[in-house]
Amino acid sequence: MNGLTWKYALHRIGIYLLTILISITLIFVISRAVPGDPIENMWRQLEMQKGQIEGVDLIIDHYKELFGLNEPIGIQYLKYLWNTVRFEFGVSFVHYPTSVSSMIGHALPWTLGLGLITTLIIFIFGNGIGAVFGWERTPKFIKTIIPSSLIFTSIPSVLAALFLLSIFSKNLGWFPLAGAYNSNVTQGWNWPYIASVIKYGFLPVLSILLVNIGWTILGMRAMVVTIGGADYVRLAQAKGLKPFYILKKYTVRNALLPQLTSLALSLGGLISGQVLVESIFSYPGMGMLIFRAIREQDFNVIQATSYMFILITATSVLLIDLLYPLIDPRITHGED
Amino acid sequence: MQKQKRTITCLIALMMIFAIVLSSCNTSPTDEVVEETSGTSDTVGEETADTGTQPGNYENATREETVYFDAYVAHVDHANWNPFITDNLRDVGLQQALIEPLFMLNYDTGEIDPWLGLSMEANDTFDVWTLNLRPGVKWSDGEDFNADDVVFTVNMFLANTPDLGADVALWTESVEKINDLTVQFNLTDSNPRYQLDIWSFKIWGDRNSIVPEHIWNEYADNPMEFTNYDPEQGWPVFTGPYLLSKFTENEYIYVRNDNWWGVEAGFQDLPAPKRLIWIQYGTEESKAAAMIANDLDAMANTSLGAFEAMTAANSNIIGWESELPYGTIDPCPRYLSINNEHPIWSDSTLRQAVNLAVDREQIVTIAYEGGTSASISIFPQYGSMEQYNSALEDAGLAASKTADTEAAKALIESSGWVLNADGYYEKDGQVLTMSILTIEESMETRRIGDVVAEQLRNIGIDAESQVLSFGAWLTAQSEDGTPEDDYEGAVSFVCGGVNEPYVTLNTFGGGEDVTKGGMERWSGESWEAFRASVAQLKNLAPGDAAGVPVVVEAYENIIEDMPFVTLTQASMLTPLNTTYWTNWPTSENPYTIPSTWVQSTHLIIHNLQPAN
Amino acid sequence: MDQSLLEVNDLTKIFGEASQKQKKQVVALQHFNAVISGTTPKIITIAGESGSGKSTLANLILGFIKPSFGTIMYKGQDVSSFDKGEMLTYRREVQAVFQDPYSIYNPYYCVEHIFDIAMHNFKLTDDKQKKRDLIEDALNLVGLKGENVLRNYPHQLSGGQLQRVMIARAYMLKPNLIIADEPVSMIDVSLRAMILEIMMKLKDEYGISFIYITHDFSTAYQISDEIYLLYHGMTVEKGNTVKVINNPHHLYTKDLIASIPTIDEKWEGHIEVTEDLESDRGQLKPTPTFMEVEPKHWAVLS
Amino acid sequence: MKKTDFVENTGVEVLAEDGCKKRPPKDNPWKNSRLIIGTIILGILIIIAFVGQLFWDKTLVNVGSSPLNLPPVGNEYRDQIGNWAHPLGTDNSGRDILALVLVGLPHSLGIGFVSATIGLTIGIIFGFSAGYLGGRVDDVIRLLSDTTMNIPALLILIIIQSLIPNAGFFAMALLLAVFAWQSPTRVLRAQVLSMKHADYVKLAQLSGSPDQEIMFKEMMPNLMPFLISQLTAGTSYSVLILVGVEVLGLGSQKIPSLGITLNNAINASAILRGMWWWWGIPTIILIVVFMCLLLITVGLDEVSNPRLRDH
Repeated sequence: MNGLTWKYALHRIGIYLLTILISITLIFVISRAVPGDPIENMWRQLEMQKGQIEGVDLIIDHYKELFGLNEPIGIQYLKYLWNTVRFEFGVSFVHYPTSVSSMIGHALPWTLGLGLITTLIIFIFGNGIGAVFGWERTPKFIKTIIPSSLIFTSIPSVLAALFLLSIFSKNLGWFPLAGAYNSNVTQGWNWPYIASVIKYGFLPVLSILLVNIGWTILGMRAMVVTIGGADYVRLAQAKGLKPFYILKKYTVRNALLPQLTSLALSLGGLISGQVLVESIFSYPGMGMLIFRAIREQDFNVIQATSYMFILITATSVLLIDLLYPLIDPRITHGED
Repeated sequence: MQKQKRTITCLIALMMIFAIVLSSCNTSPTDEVVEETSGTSDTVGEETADTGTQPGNYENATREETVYFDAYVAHVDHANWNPFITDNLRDVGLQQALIEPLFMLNYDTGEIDPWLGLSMEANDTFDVWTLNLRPGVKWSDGEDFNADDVVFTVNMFLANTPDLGADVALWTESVEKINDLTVQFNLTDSNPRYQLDIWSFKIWGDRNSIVPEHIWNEYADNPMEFTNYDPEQGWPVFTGPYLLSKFTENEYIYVRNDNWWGVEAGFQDLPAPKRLIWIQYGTEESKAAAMIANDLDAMANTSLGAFEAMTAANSNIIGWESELPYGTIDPCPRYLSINNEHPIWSDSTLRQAVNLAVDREQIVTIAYEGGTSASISIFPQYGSMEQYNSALEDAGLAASKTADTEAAKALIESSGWVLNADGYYEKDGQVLTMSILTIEESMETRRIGDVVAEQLRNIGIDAESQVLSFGAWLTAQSEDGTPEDDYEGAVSFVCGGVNEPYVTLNTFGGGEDVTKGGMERWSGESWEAFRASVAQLKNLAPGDAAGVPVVVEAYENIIEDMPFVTLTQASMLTPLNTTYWTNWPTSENPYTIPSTWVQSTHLIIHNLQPAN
Repeated sequence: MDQSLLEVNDLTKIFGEASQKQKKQVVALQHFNAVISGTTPKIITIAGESGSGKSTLANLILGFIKPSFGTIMYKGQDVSSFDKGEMLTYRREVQAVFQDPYSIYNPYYCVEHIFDIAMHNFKLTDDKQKKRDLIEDALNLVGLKGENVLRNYPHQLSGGQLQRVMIARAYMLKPNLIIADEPVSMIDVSLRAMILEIMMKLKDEYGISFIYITHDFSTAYQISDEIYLLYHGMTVEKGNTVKVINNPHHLYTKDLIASIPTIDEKWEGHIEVTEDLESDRGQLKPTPTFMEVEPKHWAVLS
Repeated sequence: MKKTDFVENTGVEVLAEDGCKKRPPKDNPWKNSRLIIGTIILGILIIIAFVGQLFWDKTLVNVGSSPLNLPPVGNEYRDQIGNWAHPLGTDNSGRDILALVLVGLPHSLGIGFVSATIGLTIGIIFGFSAGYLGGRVDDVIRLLSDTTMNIPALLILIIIQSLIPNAGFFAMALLLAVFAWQSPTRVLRAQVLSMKHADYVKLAQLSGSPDQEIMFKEMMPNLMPFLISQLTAGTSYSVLILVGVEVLGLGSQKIPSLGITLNNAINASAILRGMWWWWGIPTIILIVVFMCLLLITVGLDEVSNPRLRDH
């Protein structure tokens, strides 16, 4: 009835901004909740691995000063907020003087590439298979086969990645063991490079895919089944439309929107789930970055990478919420 | 709706393109050089001609001419070749192929062998040191390496401490050039270990590398900002026999510099490998698969099980030893740290009991599956440490390999503890517990912790192992909380002494103005006596025979108070592949340690011979 | 003085944001006025085509939605000013019977549940035997026996039975007013007469007034005392049922009464009216002026 | 009559309180083959685990309690032949795999179940409040779930692990519940929104029922099968997260569980070493458990939603 109204949009954007503010505040608090001082930990660890460093106390004090860790926590927080809104992430504690922005700049494209391809495939195939699974006219034997495709969903992504690695790379030798592209090719728009990116990315994509697609299949199945009984679908059936046409035009079309929302909501999880797969395939993405940063208490990196995840998830949810009333006129946001 | 689906598809496609464009923006300039080689093959080196490569152009060296090393640390910034930044690229070739040290410690003999430096002598009071440089050393761009570079570098350290050269600045008052090949260091205080600790490869690498003045002088005021990387100018410039060729996110490739100074100076011949690659694989499984497929020549530390699987699959893979424990010794022995201030564990009788309850042989058998040896002391059992360890054995201070549970129980009971119904000791309603902290990142400490906890439970101590991340493990042992809240025990390790016990002992002795020693917070009479011995040792040159009785005396105090319990030697199992390269260091040919991430790899590279 | 039971003044409901610049609002009911006497029970019919505002009126009186303006006075007190206790009394005394007897029952519980919750919330009695008697008494009134219906699941009973149970429930609460929202439209023709008879009986013997919402003039003619004809939320004609139906005055009413095809089916048709009337749809208009076309029969001038 | 058919199939009979007439057993939707098969296999697994604990020496989960690297019975690995003393073999620290599985399975499943229950309870409270009350309450709940979904789970897990290092059974379940409530909240909110305008809700309002009674006495019983399917789905989700966390080495090492065993196997390169029983057996058990929970979930969906049933 109402479509997208200004009031609704402002309300949603308000919630969006509030979500981000609370999330980044929580990140700030949580990352400092780990016992111990990051600089101290880092240098003690270096000392234990690489031998005693004389004058290490001086170094630790120097870096604490340099990174502003000696300031009161309130000041640190305000500075953090101000810097975050300006996308100023500072330098990494551990990889000083490398700037956090450049670290993210190197890693984000790989993760986005990996994440977007898997998301796309999961969305297309997961919903396709889910629709077939939920459709009442699908032959029973197909419905029996589909659940077996969910076997990978039941094991941790690490294990799935290790299996695939061990079968396809180690035993069959079809795919490389690690990396993102062949060092022999030149980066840029040339076929050998693209082919090598695809070849190196295949197994990581497959691992994430197999582990995550099950949830989409199950979600779509439930949607198709629910919508399949809705009045307008019954009406379409009464009109004598072909069942497959109904599935395509009525059921799946209407099920896709809620599925899109679930996808947006799970985006953050999908990306952070990539973390371990990336580390197993030694893929140079954000996963490695965030995993190590959390372990090393590299606050600036944790905050910046989390901020990226928060922005991606929250923004996609916001966009879908805003697009929803435009796409689906049945959804209204009036007061009634 | 259809339209919208298409829009989404387009959007995603656009973002993918965006991602690829972004990733290609990171193209390093060197890539253009190899454009013509970008074949479709994925196997490195396959496309090169059979005739071998032309001198000076080894980018396309064949597999037979290339050594593949395991890059065991994943780095973040691949374009920063500054050797002084915290997360530097030293372990992926920077210090093995490019940077040469002034001196190298030999683990077997305990000698300090010369490299860029010829010798370094101190005066009688160890506060003035004179460095003599090797004549004929040249930087890779042809400039001479001389005293000016040394003086420049040391002054840069002094001006920029503690960002870099903190230890240099701590000990060095000033530096003077005597002549082109002689430099004199005036120290702040007497230090018999100045050469060893500051100017030699000891454990990992020479943290304080000399850099070329003619390149770094522009950055003398802000050396941390300098990335030391510009392929057009041939940077990074160091003295090593290799030049940086290129790198990707997980590979670092170096080619041989046929104009290396060492040949002309008569120091050494050119090393045989024409190309060196440090390559990073994700997991131990991947590395092992690469080893088996002969795609990797040397692997960093591995587990015994993986090693056995590798040797079973590929008979060309060897270790330091040809039988158990296969590996060599890591410089950081493992021990059980006990909180000496803990309300219960402050009782040294109980600590003595733990020492008796621990079956070191069983730890080796179960936690290591036989892949290491039980410690007889807190020191690493290198050849250079032999005189100290045998002195301890002679004095009856060596740790026993097996447990004496009866004696351990008797000791606990002598302290007033009684076994309760659950089979654990109890006193004043309090059960005797020990929570043993282990490090999550270190499977080795976790497995040791499990076995020790089991052994302690066997004698009636309700022990359990507790896994913590390294940071939390460290913090749990720090002295912030009240003693009641503090840790009870931890599987810990101590690195330091390789050729002499001083550094190790000093870990427990503390500095000048502390009142208790180490993480264990050891204090009391025995500790005071121990400290006096350590102070005495400090003023003796490393390896000085006069130190032996002092070490025995110090160790008597340890045994008497048992502030910690020695466990095992840390194992370092480095699989090496003899398919393409031979003459790797082994126990029969111990010219250096087989670790390919430390600076002594220079020795390995110079010793390697092609297999055919 | 004859205090009115329910007095509805200028009741208006506008859906959609009134403050919005875009005119997306829909006026569902406007300027509705009616009075139900507190002494003489009556059945008042609210009639009109689908979307004419009948159900909005029912929902407003039952308190499911709030009026945009206008007031509902119950026993001389504004309903919107009721506190919790007064609201509970109002809830008890103004009951409802709905169109769809199948969906009004919670499928999870057996039929007895609807008596139980009312009994519990309105604190009729705590005594078990008394409870049973009250229910049995109410069921007997509608010609049912407790043992036949109470322990059944809703789907095990017929629509007629369910609707009678609903009426029994309403009766049990001894209300002053029952809003009957198309109570017979989904019930077999054979059972309709019975339901209507019960309604008459309740009015005559127990003094319960009804607001009977329907599109069916024949039943309205049969049982109701007064009728209000709604068109697009507006009252266009009102008065004595017999007079209005026999002598419709308003253009729309005429069409409506003339075009009803059958009384069996829910009427889905649409009355063709003049362009003039149609363009007014959903717009808020000034309070209409009624003309008394004959005694107890008013119509809006058109 | 169509409507009646629909209602007759809702399958609430079994859940109803005493006193209502029972429907003939013939059309009982709870006799769902997927539901029954899933429940039986899962039941058998749990019974085996519990009964097995009585007959098998539980102390064999301790380090060094058995010979090292022993293969399952009848197999040979590095000159060692598996025997009946350790039918499923041992790992590289001398832990008996059978004992690990017997102790680990109920442990992992139990944590998953408890955390799913906590998550579902929160989901019920939040979902009903958000859906039924709407307005500000809805906004606040939405804000809360969006925020917690935004923060990388890994970060929270690592931090909590370092704060409570040896999290016991309930601490672990509570920790996992942090990730287990958002989905039920969202789903229930949608269900409640669609149910809010049901006629029987109106009737309850007319009968003077307060909001909480309408939510929990009128609406919730009708969502029962749906809630149980949420619970089983939540359990499998929580078990997966738990195993994932443990495989990372972040779980509590105190009690042996399937995830810890897998973590040990991965860390010791069990795949490379060819010790298939070490990683394979826990993996197969995880897959079977997951499949059973999936069957139960799908079966319950069919119970609560008659359209899902095969025609």
